[in-house]
Formats: sequence, structure tokens, C-alpha cells
Amino acid sequence: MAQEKITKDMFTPAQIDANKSEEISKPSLNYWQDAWLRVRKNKGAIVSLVVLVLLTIMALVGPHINDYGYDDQNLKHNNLPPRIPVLENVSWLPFDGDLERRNGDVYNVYEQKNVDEYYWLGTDSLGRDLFTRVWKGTQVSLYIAVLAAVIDMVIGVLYGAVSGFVGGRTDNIMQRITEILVGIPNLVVVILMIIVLDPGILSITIALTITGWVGMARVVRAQVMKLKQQEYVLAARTLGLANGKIIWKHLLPNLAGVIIINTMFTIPNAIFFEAFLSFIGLGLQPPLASLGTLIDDGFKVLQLYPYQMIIPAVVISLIMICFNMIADGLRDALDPKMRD
Amino acid sequence: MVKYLTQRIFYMIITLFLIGTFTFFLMKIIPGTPFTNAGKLSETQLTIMKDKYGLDEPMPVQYMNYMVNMLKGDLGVSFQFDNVGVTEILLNSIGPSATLGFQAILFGTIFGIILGVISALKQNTWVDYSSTFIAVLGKSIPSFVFAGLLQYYIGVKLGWFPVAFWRGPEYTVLPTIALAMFPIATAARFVRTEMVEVLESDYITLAKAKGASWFDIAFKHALRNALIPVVTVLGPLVVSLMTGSLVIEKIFGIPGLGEQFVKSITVNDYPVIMGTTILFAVLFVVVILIVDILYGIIDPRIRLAGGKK
Amino acid sequence: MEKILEVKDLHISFHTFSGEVQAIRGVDFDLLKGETLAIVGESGSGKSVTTKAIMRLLPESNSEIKNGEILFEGKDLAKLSNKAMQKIRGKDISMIFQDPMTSLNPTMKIGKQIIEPIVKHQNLSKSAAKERAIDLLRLVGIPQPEARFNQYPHQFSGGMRQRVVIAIALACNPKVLIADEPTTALDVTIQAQILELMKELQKKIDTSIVFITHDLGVVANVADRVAVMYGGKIVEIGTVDEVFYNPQHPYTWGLISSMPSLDTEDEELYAIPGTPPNLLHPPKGDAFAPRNEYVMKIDLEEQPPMFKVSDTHYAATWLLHPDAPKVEPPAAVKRRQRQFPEKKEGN
Amino acid sequence: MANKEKLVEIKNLKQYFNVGKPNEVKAVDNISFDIYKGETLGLVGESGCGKSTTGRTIIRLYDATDGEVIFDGTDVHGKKSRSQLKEFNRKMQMIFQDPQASLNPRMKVSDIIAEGIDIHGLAKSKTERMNRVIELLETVGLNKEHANRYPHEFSGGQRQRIGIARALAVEPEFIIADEPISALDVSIQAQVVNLMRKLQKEKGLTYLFIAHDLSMVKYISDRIGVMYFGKLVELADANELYNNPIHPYTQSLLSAIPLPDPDYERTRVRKTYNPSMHNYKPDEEVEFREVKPGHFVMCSQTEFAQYKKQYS
Amino acid sequence: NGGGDTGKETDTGADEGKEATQEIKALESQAIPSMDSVMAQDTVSFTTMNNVMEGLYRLDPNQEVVPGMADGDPEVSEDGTVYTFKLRDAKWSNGDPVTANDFVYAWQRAINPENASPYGPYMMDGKIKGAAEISAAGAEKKEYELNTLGVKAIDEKTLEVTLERPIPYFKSLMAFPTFYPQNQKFVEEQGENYAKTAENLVYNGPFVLSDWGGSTASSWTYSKNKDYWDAETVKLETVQWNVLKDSQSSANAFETGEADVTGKLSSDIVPQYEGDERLVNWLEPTIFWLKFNQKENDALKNPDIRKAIAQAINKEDYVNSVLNNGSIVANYAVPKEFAKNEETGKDFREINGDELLPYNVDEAKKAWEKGLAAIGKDTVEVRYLGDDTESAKKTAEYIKNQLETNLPGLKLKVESVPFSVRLDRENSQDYDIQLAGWGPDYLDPMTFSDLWLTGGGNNKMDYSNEKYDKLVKDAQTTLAQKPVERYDALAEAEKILLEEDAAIAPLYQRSSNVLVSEKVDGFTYHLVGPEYSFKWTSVK
Ligand SMILES: Nc1ncnc2c1ncn2[C@@H]1O[C@H](COP(=O)(O)OP(=O)(O)OP(=O)(O)O)[C@@H](O)[C@H]1O
Ligand SMILES: Nc1ncnc2c1ncn2[C@@H]1O[C@H](COP(=O)(O)OP(=O)(O)OP(=O)(O)O)[C@@H](O)[C@H]1O
Ligand SMILES: [Mg+2]
Ligand SMILES: [Mg+2]
Repeated sequence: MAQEKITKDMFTPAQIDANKSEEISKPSLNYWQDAWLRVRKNKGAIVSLVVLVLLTIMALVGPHINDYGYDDQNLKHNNLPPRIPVLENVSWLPFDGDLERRNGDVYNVYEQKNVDEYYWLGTDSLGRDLFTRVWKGTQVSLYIAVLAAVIDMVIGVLYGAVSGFVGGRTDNIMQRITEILVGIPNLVVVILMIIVLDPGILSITIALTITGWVGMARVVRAQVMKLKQQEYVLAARTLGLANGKIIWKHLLPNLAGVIIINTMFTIPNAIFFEAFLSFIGLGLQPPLASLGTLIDDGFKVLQLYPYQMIIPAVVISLIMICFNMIADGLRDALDPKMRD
Repeated sequence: MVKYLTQRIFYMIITLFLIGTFTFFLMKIIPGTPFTNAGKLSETQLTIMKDKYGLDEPMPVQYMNYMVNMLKGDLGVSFQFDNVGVTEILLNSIGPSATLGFQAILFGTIFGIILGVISALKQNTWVDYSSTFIAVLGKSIPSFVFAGLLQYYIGVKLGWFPVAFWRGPEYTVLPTIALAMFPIATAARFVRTEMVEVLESDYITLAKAKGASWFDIAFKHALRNALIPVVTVLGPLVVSLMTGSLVIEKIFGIPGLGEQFVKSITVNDYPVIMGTTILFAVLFVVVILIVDILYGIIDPRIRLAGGKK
Repeated sequence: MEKILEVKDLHISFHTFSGEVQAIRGVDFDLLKGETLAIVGESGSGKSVTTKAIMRLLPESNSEIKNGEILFEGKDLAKLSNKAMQKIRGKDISMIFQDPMTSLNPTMKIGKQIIEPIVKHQNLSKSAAKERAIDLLRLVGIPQPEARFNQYPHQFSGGMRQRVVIAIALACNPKVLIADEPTTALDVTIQAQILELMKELQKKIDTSIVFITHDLGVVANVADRVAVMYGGKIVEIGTVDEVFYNPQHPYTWGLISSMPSLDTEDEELYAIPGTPPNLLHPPKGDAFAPRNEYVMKIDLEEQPPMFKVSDTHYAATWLLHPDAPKVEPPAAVKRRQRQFPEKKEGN
Repeated sequence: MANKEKLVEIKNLKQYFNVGKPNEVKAVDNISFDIYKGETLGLVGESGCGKSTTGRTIIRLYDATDGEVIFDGTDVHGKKSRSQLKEFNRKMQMIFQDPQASLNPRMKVSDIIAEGIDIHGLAKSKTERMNRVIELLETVGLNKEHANRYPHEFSGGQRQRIGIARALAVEPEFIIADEPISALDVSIQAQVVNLMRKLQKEKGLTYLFIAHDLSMVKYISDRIGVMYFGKLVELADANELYNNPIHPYTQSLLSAIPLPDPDYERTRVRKTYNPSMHNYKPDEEVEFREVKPGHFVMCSQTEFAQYKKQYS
Repeated sequence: NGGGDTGKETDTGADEGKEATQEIKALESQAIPSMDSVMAQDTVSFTTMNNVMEGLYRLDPNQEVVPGMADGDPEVSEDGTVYTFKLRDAKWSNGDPVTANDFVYAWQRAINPENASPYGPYMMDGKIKGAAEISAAGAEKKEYELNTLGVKAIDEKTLEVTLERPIPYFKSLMAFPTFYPQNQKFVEEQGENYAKTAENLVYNGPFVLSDWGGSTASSWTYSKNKDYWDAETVKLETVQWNVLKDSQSSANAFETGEADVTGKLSSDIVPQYEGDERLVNWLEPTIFWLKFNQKENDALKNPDIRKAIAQAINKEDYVNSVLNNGSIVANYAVPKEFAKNEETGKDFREINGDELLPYNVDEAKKAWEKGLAAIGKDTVEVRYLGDDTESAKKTAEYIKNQLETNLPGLKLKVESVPFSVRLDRENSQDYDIQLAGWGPDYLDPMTFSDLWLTGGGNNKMDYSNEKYDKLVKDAQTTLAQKPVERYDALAEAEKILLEEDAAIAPLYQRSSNVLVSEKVDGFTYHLVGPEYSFKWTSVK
């Protein structure tokens, strides 16, 4: 403390606006802006977001980048491994068109088959360009992911919220219904759908709608039962707010974190449920593909043409990791407890 | 407690009844016959065969018969296997499935919990990130892919474990690991989320203030409190794992329920489908009950008679 | 008297999303053997952070001791290894928290929770530890301790739980007991019981207590000395009589005036205007300046040093500077002050 | 005060939880009292004695197990039409204990305050709504800049003021304040209490003020009721209750309050209360009786006689 | 070509000098559903029975019919309807002799409506005298007499069978397990338990079954039957079976030596073993074709459109690149390497050759134009019904692509459904184009030709051509005992079916692939009925 600086005149009363101290010095951010600020500081989430955006763009643009259509078959060029110009000369990269035989021999399939074209990610057993198909499949899988999320968020959240909020007998009945839904093996439900539905996106949607939301409903129900005792909910009730609006305005926004995390658990299930549906003929109509069906198909020839499974698997893992990182970031950002 | 259990069991019976009924009528609207060589059968022969299996009766009669027999504990006779009772088939195939499922759940949960605990303790470090990574991978890649990789690399290339069949403990290793990937991922994610929260609670601070070591804090104090949601999600998972994963069973040649079930569906073996569904449903409601009882054991605050309905 | 704990020029910051929160900005105090030091101050003034720093319980991920020493029997706790610190926690220094409802592990039997530090620090056998635990339960006044030993926290009432927490804290006869708002969550009758219990136990085992609260009534009841915190600093420290009857800092004045006494009738209560300082951007001068009725220019420029009022009484306000104009404390304070000199002589 | 107009009459109110189950709780067990227009009635008692339940039952957050709550001449718990209920919701409001928990963290302050305005259609236009919000903010000592902020940006005292503004928005006549200051720290408690008193004077509000801190209750209340285990054991004028507590539980409660006065604290003797000290006989009628004018005590006939002799 | 032995003689293994243990490990794709020859209906059961039991005849490694329980060739009546078989001295594994009555008993069980055997009536109706009548009576719940079935035990060792009409391939039919004998005494003793486990059975084949716990058992063993009449031919001591459905897993098990013989591999695995001697490949007499439902669809009623579709698919590419498992292009309706004329010994296919409705885009396009003009449309949308198996779906994708590319204006809506659903829809003729296959139960072109008779049980596409019907009917009746003319008639019918009507569009004839370890010698497969015989197999 620098004593010499202190002068007598400093000991005269200063004027301070009493009101000023009621002001909050932080700039006003709304809730979501604030959340966004937090997400932005989470590097993992941001990188993931960027990657996901890129993947989405690729899903839309990717199928049109090269000359091959997603269902152009060329049996002369089937089962070709990935080969990319320039990169093919980098020996440690798997983009040189080489394959290994069971006995360990390495041979260049392009040379063997006299193919001059480049298939960046190779071709499948019908000679279709995997690059195009993978992005086409990403399109579908992203759609499924979004769809599953929406179903989860609409049906699951609503069902759980109503069940938990109303409670009593209603809750009991609604719980029994979900128990029955879960109690019937998925396969059996699916058989039913095979009978009634035509395959395609619609039946995938319906299938997911029937079974996909139960987990979410449970989680939401538990949370709502906790939240409905919160004082701000009571306050809304004393103001005469109708139950539906209480759920909508007060409960749902506060469930955001839980909902997001749970959705992340639903999405991969949905993506592979779709593959399963396609597998039994209820899902996508070939030649359309999803990442799930591509993995399914690739798995069959894993030992022979490993790239056919690895490529879609990498994409799907990337998507899932991104989703999860973003979800974690969002959850942290939305959690009022994490605020300073 | 007794009152609670009676009430629960009452609901369980209703649930089972509804599931049974639903499945029964579903079977009836499925196109096709349960006769594998139906393509070759003449009208007369079809009539004879339907007569034998009681399929010519009016639907309500068939339904009543089935329900009455089921109450007597008789689930009927399989179509695809000659002269074999459904109960016998289920009993024979539940063993391997349950063994595998149990091992996978046990191994998956323990490993997943350890993974989750470690990443919660080392929150936001590379340990945490890599365990998150493993968990996400475990969730986003289907178990059959792991199965295929394990079989090829560990079974064929390294030769450490047999690639297939069902002859003893060493045969269960690879399928168990493949099957455990999902529970590992699930448990790890849930434990982490919950642990992070628990670790911030006052009683953990108090435990630290007592001078407890990190191990005691993680495993003696925090874990049990973080287990409730894990139990909630793993409960139904136990059922689906115990009742068999068709792909895993197919890949490893395990004579389990999953394979059996799919087979019976493809050949319209109604009694086996019904039986399996009912077995599945029974296991499911029982597991749900056990989960609820477990809640009470894990968390003494939750008493059966009180809180949860 | 012997100093058992000395905190010297402690600075602690938290790194948060919004930036660095300078929660503690130079805290000095010492604790004598056998005494009770109360720390008061409004919410967010840094009471808990100070005590958690002593126990080294601050979150490792985002807190940082920027400066200062925490000397316990001569050792600097801030520099001890984790292992060494584990040995001190619960044995030499133990802690009681505000909320008895949340500070016991809901899934662990009461007995086990008490035994834990005993086994850990005293090398007793399980059965001996159990005996000791039951003794402790009896000591803190829990009826039928043997039966209670095997129960879970939810089977205890709030007051009983807080007794259990105290029993845990006392399990190893600690030299220092830190109580962070141990009675705030309890209602008055139970609060009174707990306070009596603590005083009684202090007499028996002669520990020193750091008692945090913002209830001046409680302070008056338990404390030997009082430290008043504001904005991450101690702004006034003295014996309980000095602080209550002859407070010097305008913040202390505000605190005292805002409590109605039984004879305050229709007049409006005094309320300190404004809000606490934002420790993300602590003010340059006195943190209390914006809320201070008697603010001077210097308050806005310089942080006041601790001015000595008596051997035991210090306050950090420029009003004590010889150059400062004499100001009259508010009426509520003056009423007390009037009684003070007599009291002092009486002592 | 006895000749004042009654605003709320509580008659034999009972609120039991988990009726018929082994864990039945008689949270409120047959209590009766009146609240007069314009007064503040304090309600004190130890934790879990049923104070909040009483308040919540009065405002119909719970359906009473038995008894009546008559507000402005009509029974609150009788079956009512939607519009009647709405009207009732407008006239009676509540302020909650935890300023953090009682504001939805995801809503802007303006929307929180305007919720009641929206529900009851008290504003014709957007601007009118906003003006009303600003007016309310100013009433509780905040300013219009605060309208677009979120609860987490406020201090505890400010939040509690927002809660008060929300209650005021519908221009109620009667406010139940459930421990509105317990979670606040001392200096902020004063702000809130001052505000409440100011509003009462300006708007002629009636309060039911629930708390366990007796010194604040004494300061704000005209009359005070003491609850013990679901029952009202004493009810009297604030000063009267302080100076002449009759029921042994009230005495014990008063003796437990620590006062910010070290000298006093050193000499304070605490009285303990043990319900068995009454030695009620099984057939004795323990009732709420008026020992002095306006001073009611829960007692038996013999105690009544004794109290009368002792205190008047 | 008959198949039989794999692996040319190699010297490896023989060098060791020491006697190899005669044990083999083999894989099967599913458990054995039934060991009751009367009730069995699937290949695994039939295959197992073929190895542990024996009928009058069995197929040898060259797919020739050789005597089993029968002692030499039967005596056949002039009109070809009465067969008299002499039985050799053979024993059941419990010591009982195998008698003519065992056959009578088993056949009567198989036709008895009470048992509702799934294969009995199918194999007997219209062939064995009286069979159809018994079935009909059973279906209408009328009285029937099992004795009226045309099978009699003349004495202990003489069996007389009366046929409805002459059946040229009757002897080969006798190799089918439905016609195996059953030991009456034993069966009746066992009652309900008969055939439940290996212990509840008696055997008269080259091996006996052991370690078989019943229908759900996932492993079992053949052990050499010391009492088998031809025991000295049998080299193997045991064949140890395990169920493993997944092809890749099977290959893996094969690689690690946990299996010496795998089950049939899916085509995905085959390319891994390209050029590997251990991959055994043979052509099955199973043809896959597109069926055109001519009931309602106007476009498909038009033969030009059908021809267009049939010729617009590049089958060459398909079998080589998509299937890639040794299957061959089929431009015919009766398979290759299947039925040989008993008189000339020539393959049926030699008559018509195999270019009946070949891939030809130009022709297809021409026909397409013509067809479209005829029906007055320029776009046609048809539903394509297929199985939901992996390979069927891939096929669907390929065909859709081919047809839509080569025939402008054609749109295919692919429907992939489970097998039983497809059958159901076939029965109700609820499809436009269907991918179906047919595998025979006996070695005669008739099993393919009679499919397309007007109103025939397997027609299910409203195909009807009088000329076709006449030719096939003649072959069944008047020409029954004239092998050469009969084949000519059937060949003529095939030409009508394909070239004239394009009633179906054949795609390919399937081939089977299994992995057989080098140490296995004399691995034997069959084209109809049971799949394998281990009677002639040994370890090198
Ligand atoms: N983990 C943390 N991360 C960031 N800031 C923190 C953390 N812990 C405390 N702080 C900040 O440090 C300051 C002092 O907090 P502290 O808990 O010591 O207050 P207190 O005086 O104990 O208040 P109360 O009376 O409410 O308990 C506050 O501004 C608080 O926001
Ligand atoms: N929804 C409920 N279900 C069951 N019991 C309840 C419920 N709400 C309150 N109780 C019980 O009723 C009794 C009275 O509770 P109440 O909240 O009214 O007490 P209080 O006097 O407000 O206490 P505090 O001072 O702690 O707020 C308690 O024993 C409580 O456990
Ligand atoms: Mg604190
Ligand atoms: Mg309360």
C-alpha cells in the first residue's frame, strides 16, 4: 500500500449512485445465448459440431461429387478396394487398391481387373461406388437419427411427462402399457408390421414410433415426478396455470439435459434398428442404403473386403462420437447447476 | 411388503395375459402356414395336418385352448421339431443363452462401472475422453461386428480361444466379450454421469474431510449412490441378453434361445413363438420387479411400500 | 495463548467459464488453542472457501491457491502431499457441514460412517472402533446408540443427523474443528441444542473451533472472537464483545442494524443497499465502497489496510484513518455502543 | 383487532398424507383460526410441524382431507367452476421459501412476472403487459433493465423480490408467504421484510407469514400462531405472545432464539418442552381456549383454569 | 459327372506311415428336427437318416442307385405297376432282423392321417396305390383302411409294392428316407418316446447315432455300426457333428481345425477360397427362375413382354460376379447334370441344349417394343416378390437394375418377404413377378415338368398351354415305359414353355460349396434327398 499517495482530500465523502449497485455488470444474455457461450468454450463439442456439419454437408453433396450414381451397377468393377489418386502413392495409406488374400499375398485388384477408373472408397459386390453409397447412406442414417430423436422427444417426453405429472391411476395404467410394449419381443412386433406395412421410410418411421420412445418416457417420468414438487411449479399452479401448460412451459425446458443425454442413447439403437428392419425387408428399399445396412452387408465379406465394412463403420462411429460430445457439451451448458 | 408384492404380482399377471393374448392373435394373422414344406402339400394333406395341430378349430376355441393349457403349464408342441414340447425346447435353449447373458452382464457391468468410475474421477482428462470414446464405440458399433473381429483375430489368428461351439467355459469367452460391449458402454456412460454428480455432493466432501482415500471415496461412498440409474437401464437389458442375441448365437454356434426364436419365427412355429414370447415377458416382469427390489437394497431410502408405484 | 492455526495472506481464485473468480483476496487470521472463532459475512463473501482451503477440499480442477500460507502446528498445509493431507483430515482437523440432510451418505449405515475415520486414523480393531462409535453417539446425545448404530441416515431426524455429523467430526478428538454453518438448516430449538452440545464437547476435549454462520445471534452465543468477511477479505476481527458492542466497519454496522431486536417496532429495518461485489472483476478500492453510506474518495482508489482498534480488535476501513472525518454509526449500533464501555470495564 | 373484518376463516382443517397406508402422516390435524383483512398473521413452529402444509392447503395446492377454508365468504375447497377457481387464484397468492427453486431457471424475469397477467388476461396488449411488468419491478425495487434477464443472474434477495412481484402481478388480496426469508442472509432478509411491509401499507394486503425465525416474525406480524405437530397450540397478538407465552412449547421456542447480544446469550437459559409434561388424561378434552381476550391456547380444562389464574 | 471324390490323390499324409485315426468333424447348419423317418421333412434329418439307417436302395458316390436293404434289383410286372423286392439279411442295431413287415409298418405309418406325416402323402399320393384315397378319407374324417395301401409283405424277406401308374424312377424313390423301414416292435415299445434321443432309436445303416440329446441338440456323433451288412466298406469310426449356421464362422472353424467338413457356404465366403483345393463345389439340380403371374397383370399376360424380361437380364455377369460361387447360367427349365436317360445314359439337357431363352438385349428390346405396342402402354410397373435372404435381396437389386436399364419404361417394385410369406402369397397368387427356385426330391425331369401343368399344384401363375399339358401327361402315362420318347416329349414341352411362351425366366442353376479338409477321402454328396453319405468316406 503506497502510503505517500494518500492525501487528505481523499477523505472527503464520495458520491455514489445507490441505484447503480443494483445493476448487473454482466451483459444481458438470454438463456440460450448463455448456453451457447458455454458450448462454445467446450472444444470437444465445437470440433464435433464442425465435423457433424461437414458430415451433413457431405451427406447431401457427397453423392453428387463423382460421376457414379448410388445405384449404378457395373459388375465388371465389383469388389474393388479404395483407390485415390495421389494418395495411392502413400504406402501406409490404404488407398492404393491393394487387397490381401487369405494366404497373405497382396495384389492390386485394379491391375488385375484392368480398371483405370478410380473408386475413392472402392465398390461393392454389385460394382457400385461406395463413396457415393456411403454418403447416400449417411443421409438416411442422419434422417433416422433425427427421426428417432424427434420421436423420443415428442412421444417419449410427452408420455413420460403426462404419466409422471398426472400420477395416480393414470400413471399406473400408462406404466402398464409401456410394460406391455417392452414386454413383447421386438421381433414379434416387427412381424406384425411386416404384415400391415409396405417397406420403406414410412414403415421405419412407424416401427420406431411404436417401440423407440419407451426408455425416454421412463426417464422423463422419473424426472417429472421430481420436478413437479419444485416451487416454481407450485407457483405456476397457484397462479392458475393449466396442467398442460405447466408441463409445456415449466417442466419440459428443465428436462432438456436429461432429454438430450437420453436421446444420445436412442440414436444408435435407432440406426441399427433401421438396419435390422432393412435386413428383414421392412426397412429401406434397395438400392437405397443406410450406414446400418452397409455395415451389415460389409460384415458378410469382412475377411475378404474389409473396407466394405470399415468405411461405413468409421462414418457411423464418427457421427455417434460427435453426437455424444455435443450432447455432453449441451448438457453441461444447459445445467443450471453448472452456472457460476 | 406382502401387500406390495401381491399387488405387483397381480399387475404382472395382467401384463402377461395381455402380452399372451396379443401375441396369440398376432400369430393368427401372420400369413403362411407353420408347415415347412407347405409348398409341396396338397389340399387334403393340409387339412390332415391342420386337424392334427388343432388349427382347424375356430379362433376363439384355439385361443381358449391355448390359454387353458398354458395355465396348466402346457405350452404345446412344436411344429418344426417332431414331437417335442415347447417347454422342453425352451428349457434346453435358455441355458446357454442365460449363461452367456449372465456372464456378459456381469463382466460388462463390472468393467463398465470401473471405466465409468475412473472417467468420473479423472473428469475431463484424456482418461475420461478415451473411456467416453470406448463407450461410444461400444454403443455405436453393433455387437456382431465385435463378434466377427474377435472370432477372427483372437480365435483364428491368435488361437487363444475356440472360435465357436458350446462345450465348456473356454467356449464362452469370445461371445461373452462380444455381448458385453453394449453393457460396458451403457454402464460406463451412466456411471460416469451419475458419479460426477454424486462426487459433488456434501457427503462425499464429508468423506474426504474424514480423510478417506480416493479408492474408498469412489467405491465405498460414491458408487452405490450412482448405481440406481445403472440398475434401471441394465434391468431390461438383462432380459434381452439372457434371452439371447440371435446374431451372436449364430456366429458362435451357440444353441440358445435367440437363434431358436428367430428360427421359429421364420418357420411360423406358433407354439414356440408364443412360448418364447411368454418366457420373455415373464422374465421381463420379474426382472422389473427385481430391479425395484434392488432399488430398495441399493438405496435404503426407497422403501417398496412407499415411494415408487 | 498458543496459536494452532495461522492463515497468512491467503489468495484463492477459481477458473470458471466466465473468467477468474478471485474468491479470497488476502485473508489473515489465527486460531488459538481452545477458542471459538466465528466467521460471519454475507453469502458469497468467501467463508466456505477459506475453510475448505484449510482442509484442502477445494475442487482440484478449477481452484488455485494463488498466494499465502496455511500453517497448522507450523506445517504449511497448502504444500502437503495428498497422502499427508489425508492423514490430517478427520484426525487433526475435522469439519461439519451446513446441511445434515445431505452430508451423510444415504446408502451407508450410520455406524459405518462413524467408524470409518476411527479405523483409518487410530488403528483400532473393528470391535473397539464400534465401541468407540457407540460411545460417541451416546456422547452427542443419541438415545439407544446400539440400535441406532445399524440404521440408515433417513431413519434419523435432522437434529439427530447433525449430531451424527458432529460425532464423526469428533471421532478422533481433532485439534481443530471447522463448522461451516452447522445449524443453518435446523430450526431454532434444535439449533439451540446443537450449539449447547458443541460448547460442551469443546470443553471436554479442548478443541479450537472455526464457526461459520451468518446468524449474529448464533455468533453471540458461541464465539470467543469474531471475524467479519466481505468480498473475499476479513474486514473486521475482534472479540465477540468488541465486534458486537463496538463495531468499526460500516459493513458490520449494516449487519447489526439489519437484525430486528425484540423491541424494534414500527420503524423500517436497516438494509444494506446494493449487491455484493462481483469477484470476477473485484473493485479497485474498498469492495464495500459502493454500498457504503460513508464512502470517501479514497475508498474508490485504495483498499484499506487493517487498522488496529485494540490489541485484539482490527478493522479494515478508511474511516479509522486519522484523516477521516468522524462518522456516527447508525442508531441501532449506537444503542449497543453506549452500553459497551461499562461492559468492558466490567470484564 | 377482534372487531376487524375476517378475510379468511379456517375451520377444522385437516390434511393427512398417505391416508390408510402404514406411513400415514397427519400433517395438519384439525386446526381453526381466522385471518383479518389487512393484518399479518405469523405462523411459527419447528420444522415438519405442518406450517407449509397449512399454507398450501389454504391455497388449494392440496385438497384438504377435511375442514373448510372460507375466503371472502365462499368455501375454497367446495367444488368450483373453472372461472371461479381462476378468480380465486387471482385473489390469493403465495411466496415461496427458496428464491432459487421458485423461479423457473429457463424463463426470463419478465415472463415469470407476467405469467399471472397472461393467465388472467390482465393486459390487453404487449405494451400494456410490459408496462405492468416494469411497474411491478419498480414496486419491488428492481428496474426495467432486469426484465429481460434470467433468474440465475440475480442475487437471492433480488430473486425473492421477483417472486414477490410475480405474486403481486395478479393484484391479490391475500398472500401466503412460506418462509420467504429463511434462505436469505441477514442483510437481505431486511430488504425483503421491508418490502413486504411497504406493500402491505400501500395495498392493504393481508399476509400469512410462515417462518421459524421468531425475531423476524415478531417484527412483521400483528398476531402469531404457534404450531406443534400438526396442531395450533397458541395464538395471540405478537407482543402478547412474546411477553406472555403461555403454552410450554411456546415458552421453549422463545427461549431457544439466539439474540445478537453476547451478554444476553451468556445468561440465557433454555427451557425444554416435552409433550408428556401435560399429563393429559385419556378422557380430557384438549381444546383451543381463549385464556385472555385474543389469546388462545391449546389446553385441557384444568390447565385452562390454571392459565387463567396465572396470566390474567 | 457325378461328383463324389474331391481332392486328387496326393501323397501328403501317407508319408507318416502310421494309421490315421478314422475320425471326422463336420458341421451342419441346424439341429436335427426329427429322427422319425415318417415325420421328418428336412435335409438335415434326411441326411442323418441316410447315414444311420437304410432303405431298399441308396445313392452311391456317382449318384447311382445301389441296393441297400434290397437284395439286388426288384422284379417288375409287365405294366410296370407291381414291384417285388427281395430283402437281404440285415439286422437292426438291437439284433432284430430287418423284415418286409418293417417296410409295410413304416409306410402305413407315413400315410396314416392320424400321424399327419408331412412327407408321407406328398411322396406317396398318386404313386403308391391307395395312398391318395387314404389321405382323402382322412381329410374328410371318413373311415379308411391302412391295408389298402399298395404295400405287402409276402413273407419275411419279400416286399410287394403296387403302384398307381408306372413310375420309371421308382427305384430311386426308394432311396428316400420316407420309404425307410421301421422296427414295429421297437417303435411300439417306445411309444411317445420313439426317436426322442439317440437311445430311443434302432439303426440299420452304416453308422449308429450317438450323443444325440434330441431335436434341440447342437451336436451328435455317427459311430460305425458293426452290425451293418456292408460294415467292411465303412472306414470311418466316428463323424462328430456340430451345428454352426454362420458361413464365416464355419470357415473360421475349418481354418482352426475344429471342422474337417463344413456345411454349405454362403457365396460371400466362396471367393476367399478361390483356387483352394479344399473348396469342394458341385452343381445342384436346383434352378432359380422368375415366375410371371399371368392371372391379372395385363403386361405379364403378353408373351412378348415376358420374353423381353426373360432376355434382358445378363445372367453371365450375374453368376460370375454377384453369385461368384460356381453357379451357372440357366437357359432351361430342367437342370443340367441331373437326370440321365436310363436307356441311353445321356443327360436330359443334351436334347434341348442350354440356349433356350438366353440373354439378348436386342431381342429383348424388340420384344419389349412389340409387347408394349400390343398392350398399348409405354410404361409398365410390376411388383417383384422375393425372399428376404441376403442373396435374394442382392439378386433383386441386380434384376431391378438390369430390367430398368435394358427395358425403358419398366419399373420394378421390389418386395422382399420371409419365405413363409412368399409361399403364402404364391398360393394366393398375390404377386407379379416372383423369384422362386425348385429343388427335386427324386431324379427325374418330371419333377420339373409337372410344375407347369394347367392347374398344377405348383403352377400358381395361371400358366396354361394345352400342348404343354398333353406332352407332359403323355410322358406320365402312355410313354411312361418308353424312356427315349418320354424324354423327347418332356424336352418338347420345355421348348414350348420357354421359347414359345416364356412362362418363366430361368436365371441360374445353383451350385453348392463346402470346405473339405485334405485329410478327408471319398467325401460324398447327393443331388436329391439326403445330402451326404459317409459310408464311403475315410481319413487319409
Ligand atoms: N467451485 C467453485 N467454482 C467457482 N467459484 C466458486 C466455487 N466455490 C466458490 N466459488 C465462489 O467463491 C465465492 C465465495 O464462496 P463461498 O462459498 O466461500 O461463500 P460463503 O461465504 O461460504 O457463502 P454462503 O454463506 O452462501 O455459504 C463465491 O463468489 C462463489 O461463487
Ligand atoms: N406430499 C406429502 N406427502 C407425504 N407427507 C408429506 C407431504 N408433504 C408434507 N408431508 C409431511 O407432512 C409434515 C408437515 O410438513 P410441512 O412441510 O408442512 O412442514 P413445515 O412445518 O413446513 O416444515 P419446514 O419448516 O421444514 O418447512 C411432515 O412430516 C412432512 O414429512
Ligand atoms: Mg458457505
Ligand atoms: Mg415448510
